Amino acid sequence: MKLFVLILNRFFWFFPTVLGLMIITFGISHVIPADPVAFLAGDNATNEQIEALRHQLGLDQPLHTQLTNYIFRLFQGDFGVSLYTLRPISDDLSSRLPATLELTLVSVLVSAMIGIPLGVFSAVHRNSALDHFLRIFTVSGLAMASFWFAILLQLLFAMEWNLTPLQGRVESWGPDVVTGFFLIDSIIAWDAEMLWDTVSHMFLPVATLAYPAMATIVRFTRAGVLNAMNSNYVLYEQSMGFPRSVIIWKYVLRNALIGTITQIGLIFGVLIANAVVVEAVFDWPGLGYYAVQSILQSDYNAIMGFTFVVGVIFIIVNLLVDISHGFIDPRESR
Amino acid sequence: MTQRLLRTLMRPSLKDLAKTALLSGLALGLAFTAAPTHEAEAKDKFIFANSSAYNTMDPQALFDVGRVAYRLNLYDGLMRWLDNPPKLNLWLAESHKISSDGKKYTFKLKDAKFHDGSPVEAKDVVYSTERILALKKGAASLFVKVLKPGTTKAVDPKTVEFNLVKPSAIFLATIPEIHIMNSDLMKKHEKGGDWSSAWVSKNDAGSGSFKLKRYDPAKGFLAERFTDHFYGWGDKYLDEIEFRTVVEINSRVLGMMKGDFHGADGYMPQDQIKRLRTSKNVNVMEQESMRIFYFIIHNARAPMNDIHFRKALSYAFDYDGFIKNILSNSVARNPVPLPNNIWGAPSGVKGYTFDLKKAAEHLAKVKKPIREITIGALAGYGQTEQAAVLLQNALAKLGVKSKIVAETWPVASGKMRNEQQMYDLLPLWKSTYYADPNNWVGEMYYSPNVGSRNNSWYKDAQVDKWIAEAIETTDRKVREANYAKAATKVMDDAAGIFVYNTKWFGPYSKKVDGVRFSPIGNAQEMRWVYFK
Amino acid sequence: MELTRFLIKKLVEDRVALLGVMLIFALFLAAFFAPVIATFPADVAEFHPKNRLLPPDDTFWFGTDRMGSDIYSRVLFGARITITIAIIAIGVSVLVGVPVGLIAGYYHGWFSEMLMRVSDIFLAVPQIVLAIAIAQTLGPSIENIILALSATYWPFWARLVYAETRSIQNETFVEACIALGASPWRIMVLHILPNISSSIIVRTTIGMGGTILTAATLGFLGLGAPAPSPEWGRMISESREFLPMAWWYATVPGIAIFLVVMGFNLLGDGLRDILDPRIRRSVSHDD
Amino acid sequence: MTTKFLDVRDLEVSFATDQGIARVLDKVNFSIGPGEIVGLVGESGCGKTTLARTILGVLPENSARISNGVINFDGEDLLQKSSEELSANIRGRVITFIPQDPFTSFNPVFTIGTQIMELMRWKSPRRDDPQYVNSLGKILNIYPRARYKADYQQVLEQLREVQLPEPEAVLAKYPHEVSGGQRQRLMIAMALLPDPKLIIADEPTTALDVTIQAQILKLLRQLARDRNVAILFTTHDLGTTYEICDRVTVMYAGQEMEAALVDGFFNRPSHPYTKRLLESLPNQEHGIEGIPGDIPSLINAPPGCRFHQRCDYATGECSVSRAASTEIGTDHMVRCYHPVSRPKTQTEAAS
Repeated sequence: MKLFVLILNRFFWFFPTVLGLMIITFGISHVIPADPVAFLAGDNATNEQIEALRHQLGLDQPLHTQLTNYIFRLFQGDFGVSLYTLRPISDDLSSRLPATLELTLVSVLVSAMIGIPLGVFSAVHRNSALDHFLRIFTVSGLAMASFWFAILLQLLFAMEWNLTPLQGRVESWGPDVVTGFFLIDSIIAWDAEMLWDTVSHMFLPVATLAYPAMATIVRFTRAGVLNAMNSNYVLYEQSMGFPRSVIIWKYVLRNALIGTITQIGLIFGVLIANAVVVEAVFDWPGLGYYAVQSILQSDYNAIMGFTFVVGVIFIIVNLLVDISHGFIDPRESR
Repeated sequence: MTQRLLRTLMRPSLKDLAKTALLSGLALGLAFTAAPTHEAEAKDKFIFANSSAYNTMDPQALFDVGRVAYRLNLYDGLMRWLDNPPKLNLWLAESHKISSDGKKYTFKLKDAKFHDGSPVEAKDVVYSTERILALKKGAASLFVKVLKPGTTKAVDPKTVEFNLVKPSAIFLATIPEIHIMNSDLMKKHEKGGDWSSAWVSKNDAGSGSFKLKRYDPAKGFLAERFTDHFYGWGDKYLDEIEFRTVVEINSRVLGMMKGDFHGADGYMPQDQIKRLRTSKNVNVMEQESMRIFYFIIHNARAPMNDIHFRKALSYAFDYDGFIKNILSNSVARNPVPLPNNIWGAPSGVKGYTFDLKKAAEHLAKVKKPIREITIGALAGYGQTEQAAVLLQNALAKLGVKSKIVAETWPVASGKMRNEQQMYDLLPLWKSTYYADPNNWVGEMYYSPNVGSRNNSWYKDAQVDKWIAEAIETTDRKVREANYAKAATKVMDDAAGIFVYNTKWFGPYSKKVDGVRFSPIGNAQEMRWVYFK
Repeated sequence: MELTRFLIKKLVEDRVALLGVMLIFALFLAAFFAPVIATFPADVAEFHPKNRLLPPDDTFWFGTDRMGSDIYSRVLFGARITITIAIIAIGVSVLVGVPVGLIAGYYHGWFSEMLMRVSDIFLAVPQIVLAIAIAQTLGPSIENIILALSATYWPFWARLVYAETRSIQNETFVEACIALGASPWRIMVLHILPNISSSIIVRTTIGMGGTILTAATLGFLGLGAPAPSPEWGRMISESREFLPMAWWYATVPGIAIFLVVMGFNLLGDGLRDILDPRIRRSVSHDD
Repeated sequence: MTTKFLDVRDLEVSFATDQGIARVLDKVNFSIGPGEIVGLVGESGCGKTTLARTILGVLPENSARISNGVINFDGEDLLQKSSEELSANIRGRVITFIPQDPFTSFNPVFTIGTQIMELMRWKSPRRDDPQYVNSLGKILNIYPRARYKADYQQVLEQLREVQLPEPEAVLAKYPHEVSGGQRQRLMIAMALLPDPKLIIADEPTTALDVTIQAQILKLLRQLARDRNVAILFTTHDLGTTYEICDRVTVMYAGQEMEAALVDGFFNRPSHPYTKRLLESLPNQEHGIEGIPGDIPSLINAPPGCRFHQRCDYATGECSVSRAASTEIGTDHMVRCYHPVSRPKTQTEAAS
């Protein structure tokens, strides 16, 4: 029951939050210094034309009317047109979303699959050399500016040693889009070369994104495991001669992971944000790359669209985290 | 209760999931060892790494050299600029006639097909012209003053006539910028009087040498040879061309050196050119371009409205330091608002030198106090920043305060058209849109253009007279003389700080041949290129 | 104040945290004495195209940049910008966030609810993204970066203070004060605030690191101080077109950022272990 | 006297603490006969839990040190065994454990069923029964289906035996969903399932409220009797000891003082400490504040008998060395130079 209440409550707050987000983006996009309409109208537009366009875009109406229109349009998935290409922004965003999701999801997976075991190890062998090394390793992971780290990786792996591709998502056009996730699509297309191409292009960006994420996961897992290992049930399980490996990897880990899972959820959101820079460095054709392009073109509509979409993703992720937390931890749901 | 039920329901399914995942993983592993792999394409595919993104495929939306490729390769104009120094050739047009009063231009069309097989006819030319005038984007600025909507007529399917408001010596030179679009096709996709902008921004309505096969704003475009192109094909040609957006310069360079790319943009920093020269795959072509780098000065605003201050500015820029050191001699000093290598450029003018003493003398004559000067710069264009910084450095030595504002091109171009918002100074390039002296001094310092292409609010009756005359008459001698005079006058007035004329260093794969450079196309017209 | 004395004592014991303190100290030294310790202090605004992009040697310890300026000197002056941004941005965030949190935590009612919702909405968007949006619309400049950062970071403190206030509100000493008829402000400022100060300190320290990273990122994206400012993020983005030849150009500012953020993180962790018993029990339970 | 099938000799365990080395077990002797229920009595901190954990071999690795002694169990010295061997063949198989606190001793995020079947997976009596072992299963180390079924049946029976209503339902539940009493019954069930020779019950009822305590204890005693399982039962509660134990050993500050059959212990206590303990019975759960002075710190504790500072009978030698454990009656050992009530020995009676 409790769980349902939780879920309901979360859903109840979902829409107000999104609404607030809309208001923020609207607010920001209406204090812009330059006049988007003038730019939209083109280099040689006369003032009459600009005014006409302004009217057509409804930008001459009082703010509150504009706001309501803005909100209605957003709810219909209409983000307006790019000031630069005049294409609907929703198209641009939706075509780029998979690239970003694929990148971030893979990074989360990688960081979890490496970070959790490492976290457990450093807890089990705490104060060992490994543990101390990991502490330094994680702390540096959290202090690294991702764009700098990305550049270093490029400098070494792509430029000096020429081991990985320098940038991009695939060498040419990628597999025929079914899901938009190239890993999956290239498998569907049954094309080994394409798959490898996709994977090899992922190494550096994923490494860049996964490193700090992994650092966080290691820290949380370690803390969680230490907590659990000092608990009575572990003492009991030992006293009843459960195999050590079973105790640690099954019984301790599950408890430790409750905290970690929550983190992973939050990390996912953070990764999508970091993707902005990382994609920019690696020319990864995702949302972040689009955002940076839009920045260079002062394409306000596009930037606001991006902000909004990322915000919504972020909100949804947090929603899922809360709910999944309720599922993982039986105590949550009495 | 419920969620426990759920969990118990989920538990086995999860297990199965894990199992299946594992198995399928193994299966894939095995399968891929057997899976088919691409055999290298038999087709000749030329891959060009471009620095800027192809945000649109609409040939009339943009008018920049950086992304000229899709316009040149997917579309044709009635005429076309070729080679360096550029020559104007008939292209879709078979012949052209200019009426004695210089106001009626009549073109006869060759037999040409659009990519969908339909013939290229006069009505398409009319449509394309009207579209430019209506949308007022891209190259429109060249035509709005000389052509009025509805005045362009299709005499018969093969004959089209333009009726100019007033004679214009440069009209012919701008004709290549009218890219002919397939009017029937376009009208099919028209939505709410948008002249099919939405549709054509992703699709191809042209008759050009290549037809669009694939387009992704995030990636670039891929086009295949259009076998029925009116110009016909020799025995050497490319089957496919791909223009890929590779923003990161290192990726372009590395790609070239590895041989992944066959061509890249020709205006890279010298450090990278040096690197390219070391590669065995790359052959760096060198051509004197027509792309001058200069500071716009806001001539209408104090203190820049004082010629002494402007002269001080012109003496305060470290030309040598910039050209020799920062650009390591990859460009040539160009003291006037005309590229040295275009006809009409005044010969033997020394221009200004970096001389802080002279600068100080002029500055002494300027009414004090001198306020802080705003120097603009284009975000993302390192060179403009470095130039601005260098000038700021010298001004500081002269005791003139200045601050630098780096803004994106759209913002800057917006401000350039507004006398109040325009920066005091702004360094940027003026490329070749049409190879005629008027493209530079005529656009940049002709008072009727104030606010559009004359962004320095420079108004000089004499210069205006010369240029007006040069636009009206078709007498080459007169024009040559006038532009020379105008250019010199502008320089004497120090209406801008004229720095250099670009050299073009085109990196191309050693495998290809036939690259044909023209300042307008930057060698991005691929119909001439072939693999050895 | 005994808290500070206690802190100093603990910090000296905790070697890792001490390292953090030293790194931060170094940053401040660099900032204050930049003109003195810089080998070419003028190079922040002085350029020598002739010695452009020189590799590190004994004159130019960290090499020179695209304008021929000494990178070592510029990095030192960069520290000033970094500090200014971080301190002002965090300062504003704290000055806004803490009162909001206090009020929302102390009073129960729709107003508090609303305050918290607003901060939640801000927290609903990744900081960096919101900061980008704001900085971009306001145009590139240090001031705008600070503004963007403050606008996006204050909710962290609001949330924290809110939670802490709610948790200690029912403790006897607070109730006692209320019983004694002390004014709400008095209670909040003199009784609640001191008791939650430790968590605020921890959050602020760690926040510093985060802010510096975000600021550098904005600089890297060209939303920060315009040329020729020696802002670290901008230096790195400048360097990109000269890689791999001018490797030092990108490396040095990067290391600077890394060390500083590292410093704040280490100190933050140390402080957390010292000040927050809850976490101390779990995180550092090393017998 | 009965054969000692658990026999602890001169066991010495010390803990490293910030203040110094604490000798928590000081040359402790202790034994249990087969099927015997022995109470290990003492105030909290007297080392009884440590003794239990030492026998199980689950002392905290990084702080505890066993400096001396033997733990003879069925003829082998447990201290000589590797921890792997202990956890594989001793713990949970021949020696099982009932924890003090049933509330926190279950893993909160697994169903009770999962945890019990985990136990059975490793510790089921059928574990090595050839009819359930299949070679592939051994290699892949999976739980043979057939054995699982059999074990599951056993679990159900066992749960009924400990009087848990609707066992299946209980197995599907999470620990927090059942009452404390039920949890402790589960613990007992789990202790019995591997059908061990010895159960170590560490204050199994202190966490429960009094009414339930009695039931649980009776249940435990009865089940142990039926299967002839020995129980080591640590408690500070003399009352419960009297109810369920056959024999009692009293500890004080890490030293065993007296060991006797229940009747001998309660009727003829002969160690001064025991005597005082029994006298303070009404409020014994608060220890023996009747006695002047308090428990000596175990860190560099005085040599000799650790009670001597509070002992009225103490003489010089008490502070120097501990008396050897002397038998002063049938199966009644005491370690004191001055036993209080010495009953007549046979010889004295004869003359």
